[in-house]
Amino acid sequence: MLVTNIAVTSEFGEFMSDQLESVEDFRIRARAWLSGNMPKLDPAKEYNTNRVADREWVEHRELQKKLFAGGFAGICFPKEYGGQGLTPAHQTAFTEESAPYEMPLRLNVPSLSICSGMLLDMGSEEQKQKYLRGAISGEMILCQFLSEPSGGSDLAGLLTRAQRDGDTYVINGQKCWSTFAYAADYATCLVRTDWDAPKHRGLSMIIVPVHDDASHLQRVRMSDGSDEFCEEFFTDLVVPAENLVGAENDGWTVGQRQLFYERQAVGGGSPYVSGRQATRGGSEVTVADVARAVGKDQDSATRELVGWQTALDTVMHQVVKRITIGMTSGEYPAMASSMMRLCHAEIPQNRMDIMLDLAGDEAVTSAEHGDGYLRNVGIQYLMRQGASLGGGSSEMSRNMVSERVLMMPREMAADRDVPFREVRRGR
Amino acid sequence: MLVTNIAVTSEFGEFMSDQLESVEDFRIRARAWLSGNMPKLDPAKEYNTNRVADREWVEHRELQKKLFAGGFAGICFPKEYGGQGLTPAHQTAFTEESAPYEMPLRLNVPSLSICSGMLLDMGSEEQKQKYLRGAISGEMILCQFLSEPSGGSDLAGLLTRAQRDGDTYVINGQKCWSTFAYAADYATCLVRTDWDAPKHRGLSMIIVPVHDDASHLQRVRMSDGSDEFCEEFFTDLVVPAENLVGAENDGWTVGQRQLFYERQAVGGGSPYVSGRQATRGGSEVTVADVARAVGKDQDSATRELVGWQTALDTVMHQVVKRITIGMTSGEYPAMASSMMRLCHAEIPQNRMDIMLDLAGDEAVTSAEHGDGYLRNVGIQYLMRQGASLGGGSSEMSRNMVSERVLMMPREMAADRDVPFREVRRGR
Amino acid sequence: MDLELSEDQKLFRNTTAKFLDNESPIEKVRALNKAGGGFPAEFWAQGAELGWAALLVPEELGGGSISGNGFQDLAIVAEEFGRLVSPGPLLPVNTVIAGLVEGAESGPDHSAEIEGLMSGESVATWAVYEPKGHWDPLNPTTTARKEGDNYVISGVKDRVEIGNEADFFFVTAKTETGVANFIVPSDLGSVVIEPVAALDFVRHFATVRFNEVTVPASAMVGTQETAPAIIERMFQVVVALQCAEMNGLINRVFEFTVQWAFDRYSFGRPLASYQALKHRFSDMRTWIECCNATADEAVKAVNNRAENSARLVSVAKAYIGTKAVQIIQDCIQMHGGLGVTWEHDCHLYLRRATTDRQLFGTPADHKRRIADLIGL
Amino acid sequence: MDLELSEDQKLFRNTTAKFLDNESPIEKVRALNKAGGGFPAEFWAQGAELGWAALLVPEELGGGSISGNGFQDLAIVAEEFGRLVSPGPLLPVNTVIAGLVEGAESGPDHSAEIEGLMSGESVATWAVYEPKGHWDPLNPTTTARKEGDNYVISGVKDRVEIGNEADFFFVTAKTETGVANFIVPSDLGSVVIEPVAALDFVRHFATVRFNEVTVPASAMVGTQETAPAIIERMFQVVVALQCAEMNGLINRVFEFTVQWAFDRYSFGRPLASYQALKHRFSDMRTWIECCNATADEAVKAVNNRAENSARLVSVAKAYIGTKAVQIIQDCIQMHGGLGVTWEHDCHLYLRRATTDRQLFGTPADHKRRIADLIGL
Repeated sequence: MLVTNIAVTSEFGEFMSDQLESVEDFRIRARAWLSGNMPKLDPAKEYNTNRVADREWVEHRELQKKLFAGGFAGICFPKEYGGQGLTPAHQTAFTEESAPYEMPLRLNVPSLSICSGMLLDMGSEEQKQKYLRGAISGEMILCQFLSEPSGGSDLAGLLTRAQRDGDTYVINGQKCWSTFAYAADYATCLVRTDWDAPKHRGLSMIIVPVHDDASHLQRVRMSDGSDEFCEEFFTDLVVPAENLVGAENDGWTVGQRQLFYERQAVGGGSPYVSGRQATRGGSEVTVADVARAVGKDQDSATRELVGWQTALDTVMHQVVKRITIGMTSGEYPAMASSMMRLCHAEIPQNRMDIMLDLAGDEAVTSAEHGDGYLRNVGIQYLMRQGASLGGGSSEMSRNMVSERVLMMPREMAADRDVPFREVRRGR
Repeated sequence: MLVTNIAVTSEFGEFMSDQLESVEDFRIRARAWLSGNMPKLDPAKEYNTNRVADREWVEHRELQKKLFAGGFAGICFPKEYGGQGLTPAHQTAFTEESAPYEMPLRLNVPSLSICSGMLLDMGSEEQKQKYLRGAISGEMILCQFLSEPSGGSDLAGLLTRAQRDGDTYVINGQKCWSTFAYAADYATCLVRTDWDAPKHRGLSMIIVPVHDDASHLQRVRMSDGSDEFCEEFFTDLVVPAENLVGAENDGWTVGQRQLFYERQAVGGGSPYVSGRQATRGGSEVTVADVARAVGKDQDSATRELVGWQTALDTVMHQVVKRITIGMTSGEYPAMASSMMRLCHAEIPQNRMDIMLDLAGDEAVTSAEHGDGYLRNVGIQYLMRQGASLGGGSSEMSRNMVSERVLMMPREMAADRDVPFREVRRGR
Repeated sequence: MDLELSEDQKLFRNTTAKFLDNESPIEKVRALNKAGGGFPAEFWAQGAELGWAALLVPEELGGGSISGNGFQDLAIVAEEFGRLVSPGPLLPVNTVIAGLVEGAESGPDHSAEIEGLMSGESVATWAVYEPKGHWDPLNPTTTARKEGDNYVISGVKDRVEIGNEADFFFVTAKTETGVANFIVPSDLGSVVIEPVAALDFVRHFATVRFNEVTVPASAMVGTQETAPAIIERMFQVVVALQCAEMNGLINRVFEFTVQWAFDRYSFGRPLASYQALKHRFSDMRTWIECCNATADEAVKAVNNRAENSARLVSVAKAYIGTKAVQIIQDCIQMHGGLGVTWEHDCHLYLRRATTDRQLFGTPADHKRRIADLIGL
Repeated sequence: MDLELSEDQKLFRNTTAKFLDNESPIEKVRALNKAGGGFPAEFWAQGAELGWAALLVPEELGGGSISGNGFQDLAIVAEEFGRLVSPGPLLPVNTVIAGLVEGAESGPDHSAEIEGLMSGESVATWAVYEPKGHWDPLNPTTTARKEGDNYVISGVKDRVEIGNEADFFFVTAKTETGVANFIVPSDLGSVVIEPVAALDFVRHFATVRFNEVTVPASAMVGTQETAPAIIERMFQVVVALQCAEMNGLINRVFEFTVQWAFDRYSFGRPLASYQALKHRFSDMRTWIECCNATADEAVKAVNNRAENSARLVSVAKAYIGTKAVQIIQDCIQMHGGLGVTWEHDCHLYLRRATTDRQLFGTPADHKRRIADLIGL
């Protein structure tokens, strides 16, 4: 069922194509507009690194407003919410044409591809007019409040509570791992509204303001020093009841939809992503670069390692393409995306391991001649597990593949069909 | 509790050492006797391969009889059952002195170290006089009938049944994976005597003749062509009730004791093993040999692989030594031997993988120049998993380490405390 | 398995699978092994009728494929061969055909040989490996000495598949000025064939000695100038076919192992309910998806003579060669002791996978080739 | 952890552990990092009082150990350092002492330097690595030119631990006829020290430039003839200490990760009840047993100057260097997102383990050394 949406979107493209601008016409129009309106990428400028994040969040709001004014924002979103009502083929063409330009890439995930995607499917008309249009127009940035410190892989075991009080909900609790929440305006927040129901049946999704006197947000510093994640503490945060998305206690359904868009975005198959990351400002080092930098590139052991990682990187692209085809055609279940997820962990981790091996002593101290990037190998290695933790752990993905692709028996869950307040929680 | 036996044996050695022949005196006496009585190893003769198994089974019975006649059989077994009543230190000295000679090595496992060890602890006086003395004197070879085709890792789920009929048991069923059963005279056979009890509580251990009109034995051919394993089919095999070892329906206790001796023997710590395998007749090829044979020994990638396997082989010896010390001192639980088991699988398997990589095309066809041993790399690779299957799978060992060493919660067993006849068995 | 097969190709796959299932089920493969291995001539003749040796042959010589993508169709056959560890000279015959076709424009006419192979009347194989030689086809020690209008070929080739059955050999040899390929009939007195032992359950190999074998200049395939391109084409063809075959092997082994995990109970529960095993099945499933993806891309690249075909073929061989045997070994582990017995089919698959993995470049060799190809 | 420690050694371990627990708990290490890293002079002085720099010093110079196995005792300290990622120049100071002691018989008297180090009054470090140089101490580019009774030292050393704090450097340099080691005070104007960034949470490194530094001939340690043996001894000492330290790291990380697995519930069950995780814990536990075993054997071999000590040290470094970071990364995985935060201690352990792994030979370097040592 979850796959349907993509299929419908592309069928829609075919069905309606007579009435739509052709992709080629659109491409030509986009090319002209881009060249007249968007700033060109500057080889001397740094993009998409932690260092420039704060600057980019400001710039990208403005860029999104430009796109919106020019009629190129939200290409696959319906016109009634500020989008362009076009097809993924148009989006692909626009992304291709936008390659030489700065684009509001930071708004792609989670604001447009995950939160807006979910709201389009599950939000009320009023919510769509306010938040979806807000996100598309660049007036607003959305983020997700899902994970909690107690939860880990067990999202539905969350403890943040919302109490109905007249026309409002009063929210208390704590969220974490909210990517770039500090730069967002509103969050889709999954909370518990019924403690007597089994865990999946007592949840609700509520839109909350990110910055509020009753909530405290702080950035979480990671082991490599980066801080794109945030955690939030709510103390009697009051939001209007109309911010409820879907029905009360049906939040798991809404959350599943949001997770679907997250997997799609992470897997590279979202129709709501516009523009493509071209460069990270010189910080993307390949294993071959490291091999050359340490002067080992003619060593046979090194050449095998570089050849192997090159093969793995190629295979990763190939398998993402294949699984996307399988899911789009309906031959594969939606959970086949968990296989992409596993590759997206295993293969980059293998790359980090090889880089560490090749970089040798230069991965742990700056050498006199170095420009510092070899030490980045060591710093990056600290976050090696990020690839198998972010967006659900690899262990959960393995459960998914075995249970939803191979249809093996499900793991025993001690909290199934138990009133949530009776579930054991450990220390 | 299981550890106690070794500790007692060595304390016994210390306590009684005044009354025993000193190890050095014994060593000198043994040296003289060996030189006068046992055949010297012949570099031109092949030992311990499949090809020479049938010949060796005959020869080794005779060699054991010689040891017995000379007063050097069953060094750590009590004198009343034909042993020498000496200590592990004496056994070690004898093994060292016997290095240049042919020894009845095939009788070490399972006959002396596993079956006889168990009988010493669990057998009746009559059984010890007959079977233990028989094994020590070289008159008799013992083996184990434990595993069944339906069972795999689930030994206690066995289906072979014994029905009490007056002074006899009538046995029906099938056993498999009986190592070298074809060369044995009697087997310790674990059977089910109560189908209404939960699985561990309905078992009994019974000594059965290996060759009998009511049983059919056949050798099992393995994927590499070897056939040391056997399988047996019993159709109303009748044995005297006095062949029951321990109490009826207490066979699991007896079997555990036997498994303890098996782990000890496999781990290299059995006091009942006499003599040490010196050579396999030239068939033991190292990774360095393969590297040289294919002319890659100066290649840096190859040198890393050879260095790594050399390290792993060294580590294997080191860890076996360490765990043995830990178990002997009582610091480690008996199940710590499962860690040895895991190393004994992982490290040889790594060796096979490296050999395959190094041997290249010569692992799969005979090259013109080859003496055939490089193709043995391919043949051995077919049995790669033997190392993580024989004597209990690595998966069971991992359960053991997590549950008995790290004391983590036990796996859910759907057959726990259920009358055995109600347990689900699959297809 | 390519997820984007045309209807024609799906039909072709089904026909091939059904034919193999009928004519060469595993029991027949076992019987063949007992009888000494090799392949039944009848079986190959029927296969040739189904077009197994026609897919790389141009239409003007009577070849071709319905889909118009002959190499993709051939890979389908190779994959089905893997699923049933089929006997038969699918790889050597088609590799030779690829070489003959590649040389047709620049060199002497060999359309008779092509037609013979296509019809199944004859079989041939590439004699390229040399004793103690690693994969280095541009530097053979076998020589071709020009004498008048003839060439005299001397040297030893080994690891020659169907060396014992081949009607002719496609011999890569060193000339005074470079390297060249020749057609050499197997029934000459100066050609000595010695069968050797092999790991595969049915595939045969031989050492072949060329003792001053005289062949006419018209025996050359292509020219010395085009020889390296011919060799590269043949190499890509045979390696991509190995990859497709290995994919067939692992997909089939994985299928019956998953089934086993559902059917086999231990401690009153199916194996498939144990999380440690489930996770390994998940990893295997994912790796198989990767194998399928990369084999498809390699096959497409060879089919389309894509600019990056050399790299994609080596990526596929490095990856699948690494994973295929790992997956089969872990599937054996899932079967317990049964998996390492002669009676169980696992070892038939492992023998074939190991053979494919080791010949025409091990994964390590292809990793190094990738490093070369990316200009390291 | 050696299972065969004497009672004296067990007491020594407990004393050391208690001292570190009081004087340098993790919170203090974090505070030290915030303050810029390095080590508190006071802390090291107290450690010296406990004998941390006396264990390799012969009795006639006031050193020695209760157990009589000084290097084993030192390894106990290194392991305890690992358990709490302690700061302080344990490795560099003791490596220099090992070198000075090794050279004492053949060369000039350096008992004053040894006594200074032993008492904690001074600290020193081996300046042996060179920019863009891999581990190749017998071929330094830094030179020592004989001028009259003096030597003039010129060159650059980097990755010098406590380069910024050292009172003197133990410099390995090339002479006209070979290689030699020299004591060079750090406060000479011609010695220029540049601190560099490092991965470890508190350990500092520096690049040190020797700009025509003149030292007397009495600054030499040992002779040119004994220099290679001195260097080999120092290398074995520092690598074995790295191994002991890495063992302390992984034993501690494993302990708190197992505890976490018991305490943390997911889906109403503790993590420790999930078979897939249990099996990984089992493998880790087994590898840690292997690490403990091989480190103990390496330490014993260095302690006893066993004939095979070079090989056993490289076996330990190859194995532990490989497994330690694997184990810590998998323990991080067990912690979920928490494990990769700054606030969690995992990264402190990973930083130290990675630093130990990469310096004085990576596992790959030691694998090659093993191949050399077995005569391949």
